[in-house]
Amino acid sequence: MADPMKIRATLVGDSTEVKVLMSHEMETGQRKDAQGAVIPAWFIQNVTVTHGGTTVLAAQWGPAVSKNPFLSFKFKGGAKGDKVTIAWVDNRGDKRTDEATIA
Amino acid sequence: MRLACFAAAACVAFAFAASAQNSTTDGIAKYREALQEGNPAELWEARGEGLWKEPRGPNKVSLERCDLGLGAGVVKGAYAQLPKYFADADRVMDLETRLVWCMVKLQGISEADAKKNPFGNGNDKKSDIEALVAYVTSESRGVKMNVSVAHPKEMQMYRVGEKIFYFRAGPHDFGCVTCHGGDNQRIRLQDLPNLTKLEGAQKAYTTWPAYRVSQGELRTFQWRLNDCFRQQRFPELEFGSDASIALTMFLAKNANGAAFDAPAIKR
Amino acid sequence: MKSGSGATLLALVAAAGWLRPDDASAQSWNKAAFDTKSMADTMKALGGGEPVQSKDIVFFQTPDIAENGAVVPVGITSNIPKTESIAVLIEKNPNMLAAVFDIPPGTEPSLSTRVKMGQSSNIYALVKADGKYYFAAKDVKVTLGGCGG
Amino acid sequence: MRAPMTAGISLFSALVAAVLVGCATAPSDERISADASAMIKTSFKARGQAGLDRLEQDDAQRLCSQAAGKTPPKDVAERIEKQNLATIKYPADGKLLGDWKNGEKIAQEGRGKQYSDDPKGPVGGNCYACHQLAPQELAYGTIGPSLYRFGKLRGYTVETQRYAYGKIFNSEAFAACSTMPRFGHNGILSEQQIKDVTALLMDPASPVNQ
Repeated sequence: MADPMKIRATLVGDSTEVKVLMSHEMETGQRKDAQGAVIPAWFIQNVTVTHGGTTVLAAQWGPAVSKNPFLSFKFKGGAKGDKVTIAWVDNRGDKRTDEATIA
Repeated sequence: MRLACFAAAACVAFAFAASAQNSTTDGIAKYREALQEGNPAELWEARGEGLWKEPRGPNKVSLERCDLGLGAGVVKGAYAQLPKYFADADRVMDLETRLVWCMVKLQGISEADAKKNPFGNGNDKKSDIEALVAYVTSESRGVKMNVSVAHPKEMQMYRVGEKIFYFRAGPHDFGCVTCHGGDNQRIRLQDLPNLTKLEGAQKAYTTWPAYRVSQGELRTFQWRLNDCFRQQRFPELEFGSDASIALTMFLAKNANGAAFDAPAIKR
Repeated sequence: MKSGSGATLLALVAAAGWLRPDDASAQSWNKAAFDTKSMADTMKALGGGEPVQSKDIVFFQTPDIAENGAVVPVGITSNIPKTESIAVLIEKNPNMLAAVFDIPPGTEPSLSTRVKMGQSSNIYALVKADGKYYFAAKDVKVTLGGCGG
Repeated sequence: MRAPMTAGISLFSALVAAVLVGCATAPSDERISADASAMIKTSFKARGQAGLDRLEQDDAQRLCSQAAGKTPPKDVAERIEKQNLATIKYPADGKLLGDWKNGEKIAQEGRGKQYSDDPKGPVGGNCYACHQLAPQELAYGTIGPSLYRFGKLRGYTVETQRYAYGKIFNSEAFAACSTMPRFGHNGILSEQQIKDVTALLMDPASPVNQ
């Protein structure tokens, strides 16, 4: 199973700044191993960030997003103590959901 | 200078190359700055903290009683005083060798198992040592380097480490000093710290371990030394070997006084 | 930037196919858009209007030079009202499309992430706002590594 | 009053003792060098094409290690230069310049002789790691001097060709303890490769001389 994400959610003025690091290979499917065999593609395809049941960001990713992805954005309406939930699904169907408290 | 250049057409090409060089250096500085916003090393730190606290090995105990030099279980600030002499092992140890020691003595893991994967490679070959090092070193962030050579064995390691730094051999006649003995030098576009001077030693030592974006891995100081020797065309430096600890001792002590600032993020 | 920008615009339009609003809600992934390997392939999938170059799309934290193409920070802000989505495309990657972000109301049309670049290339920020498409481009150079690995 | 005084005295005597012990037991520099050599032998393992024999130093390597990054004493430097000068083999056909285009490839190639390299794979000079050469290549290092316009500045003479070839073949013939590898002497580059790199520096048509 994948390692947990590292999520920071911070109230800045009237916006919540979300910064997240995800543990994922983001393999392109274009590299070869030492024996010359193609290493199959393996990457996160969908990322959904929710706050209070509402989606505040939805992303579709291809394998050109860097290994161990980083994402940062801001949304309005969060309050200290609220939870921000982030979920990803990769092309193998592996999933991971983590949450952080807005500080 | 400028007028002289104006006269010779070829000079213009040279001036262009020089200014392109400057903008290259500036551009790379901005690139490095942009990377600082989020460091995937934090993923290793989190995994390492979990490994530190989890009961593991045949003895089913955590590493929370491991003595890193400041007493059993004290992690905060421990890395800033390593390597050091440990009476229980009667040996000068760096963090990696001390972690192996604790895994063997406390958790009952065999030394071979503890040492078998010091440098991870992707999802299928994650290194516990790298994660533990990320966690322990993160607990020294901001702490001033304070490595002691008061014990004769520490002094011996320091002096031997200095000799190894200057040891030149192999088909290319390389030693550590080849790349790290001068000021303001670069390999290609990579700046090379002068490790024989205070400022260079401090800047270099306090920014390892680091997440290497070129590899997508967190790399420890043991890895840094191992890969330097590979590029020096030496045989492979053994993980936790005396020479690796001696060199670490030499470089860590030379960084004394500077605030530790890692895990970092580097190209 | 000027040379070949006609073809590039067509490619961007082609890629617009993934931005249909119904994609956002479901956990869907637009394989056709991510699979396009060349300008020609992309053009075959044509649909939607031609995007307009806009000065209201700004890159931030995006370096002129990347020391390593494996990790290139990209930050994009859209100052176009009613921005619905922001996409990142890398002109010279085997697959141009890197990421698409749907921006619901209340979320600032500004984000940063990191992408891989196989070589020096333009990065395009493609924005859909109020049903129309806009773009901005930034040239990013990727330098060689160090001692030959 | 008494307690601090006692503490002061005992601290003083402890210091004296420490200094005396230190003087009595601090190993000599030669001893530390010997310890370092012994430690190196037990700290590496052979891997790929890099055997443990690579840890054995020749005369120049040993003397230069002793010099610890500085220029060795004049007599030592002269001895090193003389020994190394004697190793230079100039091409039997008398031709010093090869193809600068190949020379450029060799100057760019960083692989070769590392345990991670394929022993059958390319071996380069990696000149750009340390030197500026053709101005088109911006990613050059600065450990060595800029060689931009090497031939143009020095003149396209046979003497300069011989110097360039000889310097690449064995740098220590001209500067004891140079950081530059002895490409010919240590069998890193072949005679043809050295000719090609010499051409990169000395051919008037080479981008280095534009």
